Amino acid sequence: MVKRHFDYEEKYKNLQGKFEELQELSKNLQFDLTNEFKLMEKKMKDIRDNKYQNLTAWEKILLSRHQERPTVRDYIEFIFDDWIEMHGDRCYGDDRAVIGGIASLKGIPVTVLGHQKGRGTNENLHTNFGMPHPEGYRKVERLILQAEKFKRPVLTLIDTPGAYPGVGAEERGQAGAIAQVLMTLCSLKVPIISAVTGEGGSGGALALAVCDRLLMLSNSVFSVASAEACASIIWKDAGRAEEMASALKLTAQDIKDLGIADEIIEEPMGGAHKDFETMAKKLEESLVSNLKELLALESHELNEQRYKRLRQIGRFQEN
Amino acid sequence: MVKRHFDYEEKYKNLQGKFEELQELSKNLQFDLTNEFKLMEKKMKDIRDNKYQNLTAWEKILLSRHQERPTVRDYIEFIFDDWIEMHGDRCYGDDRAVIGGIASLKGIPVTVLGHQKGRGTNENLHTNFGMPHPEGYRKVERLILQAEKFKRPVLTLIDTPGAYPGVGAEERGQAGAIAQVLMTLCSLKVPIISAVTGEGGSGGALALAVCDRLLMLSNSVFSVASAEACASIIWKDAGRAEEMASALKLTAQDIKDLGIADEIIEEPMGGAHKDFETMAKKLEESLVSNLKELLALESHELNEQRYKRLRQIGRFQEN
Amino acid sequence: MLKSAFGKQKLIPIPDSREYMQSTEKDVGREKCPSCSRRVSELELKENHKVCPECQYHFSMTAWERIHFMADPDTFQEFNSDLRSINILDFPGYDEKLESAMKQTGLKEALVTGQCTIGGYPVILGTMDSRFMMASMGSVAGEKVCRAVEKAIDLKIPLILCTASGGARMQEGMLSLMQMAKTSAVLDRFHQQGLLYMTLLTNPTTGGVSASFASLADIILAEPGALIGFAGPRVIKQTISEILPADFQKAEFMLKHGMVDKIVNRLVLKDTVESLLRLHLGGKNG
Amino acid sequence: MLKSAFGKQKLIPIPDSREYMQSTEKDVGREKCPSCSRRVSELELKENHKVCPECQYHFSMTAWERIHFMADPDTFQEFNSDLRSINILDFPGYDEKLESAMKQTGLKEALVTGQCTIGGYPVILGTMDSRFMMASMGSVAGEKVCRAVEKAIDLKIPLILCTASGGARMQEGMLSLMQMAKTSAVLDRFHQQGLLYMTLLTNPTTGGVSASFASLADIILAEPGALIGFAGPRVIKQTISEILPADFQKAEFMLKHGMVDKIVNRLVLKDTVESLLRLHLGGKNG
Ligand SMILES: [Zn+2]
Ligand SMILES: [Zn+2]
Repeated sequence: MVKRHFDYEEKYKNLQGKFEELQELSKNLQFDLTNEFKLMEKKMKDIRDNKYQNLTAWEKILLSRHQERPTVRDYIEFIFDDWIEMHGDRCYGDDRAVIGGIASLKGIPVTVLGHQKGRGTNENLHTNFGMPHPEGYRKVERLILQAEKFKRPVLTLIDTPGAYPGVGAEERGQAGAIAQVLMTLCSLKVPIISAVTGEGGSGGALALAVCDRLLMLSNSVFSVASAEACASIIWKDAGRAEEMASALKLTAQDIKDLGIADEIIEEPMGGAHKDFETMAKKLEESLVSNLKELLALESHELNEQRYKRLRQIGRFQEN
Repeated sequence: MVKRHFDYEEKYKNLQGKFEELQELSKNLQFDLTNEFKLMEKKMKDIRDNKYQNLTAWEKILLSRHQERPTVRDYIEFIFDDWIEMHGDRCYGDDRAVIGGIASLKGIPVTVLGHQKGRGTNENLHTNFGMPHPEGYRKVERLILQAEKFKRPVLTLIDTPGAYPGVGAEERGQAGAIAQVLMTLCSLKVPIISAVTGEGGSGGALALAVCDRLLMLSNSVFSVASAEACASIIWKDAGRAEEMASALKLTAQDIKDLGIADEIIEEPMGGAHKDFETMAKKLEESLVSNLKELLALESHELNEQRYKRLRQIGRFQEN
Repeated sequence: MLKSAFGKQKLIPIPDSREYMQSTEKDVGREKCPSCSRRVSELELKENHKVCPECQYHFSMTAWERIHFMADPDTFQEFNSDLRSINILDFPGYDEKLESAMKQTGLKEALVTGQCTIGGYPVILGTMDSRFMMASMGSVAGEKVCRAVEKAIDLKIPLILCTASGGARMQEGMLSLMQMAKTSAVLDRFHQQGLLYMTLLTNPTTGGVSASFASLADIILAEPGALIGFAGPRVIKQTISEILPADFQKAEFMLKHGMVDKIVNRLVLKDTVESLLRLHLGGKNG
Repeated sequence: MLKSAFGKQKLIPIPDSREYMQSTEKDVGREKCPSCSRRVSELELKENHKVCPECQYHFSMTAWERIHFMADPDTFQEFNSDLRSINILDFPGYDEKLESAMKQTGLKEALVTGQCTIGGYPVILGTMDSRFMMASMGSVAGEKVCRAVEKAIDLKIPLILCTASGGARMQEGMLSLMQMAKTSAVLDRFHQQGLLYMTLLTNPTTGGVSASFASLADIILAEPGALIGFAGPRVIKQTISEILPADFQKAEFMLKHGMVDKIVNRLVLKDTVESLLRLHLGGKNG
């Protein structure tokens, strides 16, 4: 059975609880074990540090989906000033799995877009677990074209299991809506920075990740399809998802090694949710410094660079 | 009670039937009334001709809605070569109340669009009586942008009671869809010729009538809203529709006098359906000659001319 | 959201100008809120920008009330105040209707346009007054929209139109329908300049106005509860003889269906508009 | 419509080239029509362009069958036939799968691209072969699409891609997903040149291919009955556990929902494509 939940922290907490009980008890009995406890504490911390520096791909998937993980709206509200959310695709609906609007980043007006997962069942029903319908992508399309009109950089935050696979989504043209956003992002004359803050799932994530700089939080993942789906399709065995997770090369480090991600933003010990403020500040810093670099370029240079960046992706043999 | 059906032809046919019976009878009884009959026949024709040259606005409305009146598809299939119909708005659906596609007019590739009414109940249910939903206007939007990409002139044929007033139409943004088409037509860099072949009803008709040349068949009408609706709203009495029809100035001649229509194409005696081929050929000739004139202009001249044409519409007092 | 936005709210002083007094002549007495039935004193209403203190129902504002509410004090300069409708079609009763509308409202037409600053930012502002023949759009409204747009292009400043309309002015026949095309044509040129256009859809925005300039903005705001749509609900009920959804064609319905960027409570409207201007124009007064 | 179009139909001669023979090696025997269950002889099928004479079911064409069907005889010149996938991620079993697909199909990849004429008009033509690992898109398919697009830009001629795909090639991980962005990027440049791009969606066109280059054409044609969509029907059934509409994700369903310009019976396909080329390029061979 595949582990569905990242429970290392719970186990660690149990261990530490016991350790504290032991300390308490020894104090009461007036056993002076101060030095031993110090050594033990250090060792425990080392082991934990080591664990977090060596998470498996599957563990990172679980962390990236952790229910306490900050959502895109959390980051937006922390990082940006004057955030004004905009709604609707002007055509069919307002998709709450994708949020977008205008805001200011250190005084620079930007258009911000991102997948919105919820916390808890109610919120997740509201946001459809961050899985957009076509109207979500059409909202993105509308807002990025508007960003271009007003020469505003586009920042996207990615956190989705993927585009929603449902009858309504197919009826309203999920494929075409994603394709159109991909092409429009390629054409934009303004800087685009994307950051994978959680789960980067398939084409539904990619539709917000065509950019000039791709940042990834260190426990975030980006995958062609979910490890579960790949295991089920290729190996006809969803139970081998953990093994598949490693085979797919979907961790931030893997994606950077493949030349697709540009920068990894280190998460706090235990994951982004353990110290949201530090995490958000680091993300903000990276967005600001990357944006400043990109703003120094002429728009045609920028567009040409993005084109080259995309055009060269892929490995094959020729002869 | 307002007359709902143009029944002049039926009455005339009755009269002529009686006249023929009389002729037959007189022949059988060997009454030689040849000269008298000739005179009577000429008089009858004169009276009929006179009637058709003096139809009231309401009679023209009834003729423009006549169930035998040629539909837009009839004209398209007669006039154009290589007609290939295109479907869909790429977003929600394919509206059968608006048809569009590519065709050749005397060797010139053109994009053709029009409202499609049906003949009879089944066809009318299929085409929703020529009343488009937002997806119809979005199909138009898509096809005119494509026409511009390929530098193809746009020809539109107008025949609709208006945009459909329904829950789905409102949900999917009827107002915005029409507004967007209006603006896109204003922006196009290719020639646009519109012809009202039947009923030009309200904003739903106007959305296909922003053009460089507006042609109107002589019994067609173009109105801000249906005479029935106007009578009901302004006079709280739908029964006064006939009177309202005259007040609204909606006949081809009225529209030309107001400086909105450019050309009236005379219909055959009794209306376009009495001699479809002649009618279609006249429309074709007018389309061809107008198109040739417009193709002689540079695209910026063309666009500037269209802008001026629209900008000057309206009458007011200023001092 | 509303709560935190309330926190930032500043009180907007309402100057005692002649036009404003004219438009709120019933300053004594109480009005019954159509939503919660509470009887609100005129003074209370005025102080709360015509929002019911009980249920947040947004009463209609007249064109000048809206201007005094939106514009920085004493900055509004009206354009084309002398433009007047003529009865070009000799339409029975039109002259009388115009006259009575003018008398009732003190306006010459259903649309007032001009230049002002909002939060220090120079803008072109237009407001519509539904008391004037249901703010139907005829030649004058169309022409005033176009001139306002052209002024915004000239000055390279944002355009804000607060809409309310029952549709086209039937008494002007096709001339009124064509105003939809005419206003769309100038807005096409406006957008080509990369300038900002915002609309605020207020109750009701329907027909030819909703199907032209009201829908062609970069940012479409709406007041809570405003009726927004193309066809009027009465016409639709006649056509389909079905029961309409409870919130049908309300601003909230339109937001859900993707047609509106944001519903803004009037009590935070000026703040929101100022933020949007700042985000599009850079630092204050810049 | 079909009837009148049939009238114009010309027979398309199928040359006996080596590749073509290879791809139809089971020339003897009969195939059972999956739609009407009739057993159709291979010869009959071949003569009818693999359309069931009984019920018009469109059997899949291989990449080369499609090329021989679409291209004017002896005009097709293949591009980049030496491009081959590598197992960059060391993905377990990928090498073996590639090898067996190559053996089964005689192809090096699921996509064949090249230049030819159709009705005398020079075009770039690409066809996909679902026998090759479900025609999933990896680095090679993405690269071949890009080079084909670039060639069409160079030569300023139309591009026609006949798609069939199960989606992204998972064995290449993110490199395969990124091919969606890469092909979209070159197509953006293509469209900026004002050139004509048509796709023919054949059974099945799903996943990353449908959500990138397949949907980015000026004109989207589809074969009758072809499965077209983003998510596979199996995944959707799992997700929603509802009964799917009868024609769900079929070409006819997609047409009704506005995603496809036209469904074209294979027996009139070449005529239709020629008409479209003529309408975009002017007189024949012009
Ligand atoms: Zn109240
Ligand atoms: Zn069969």
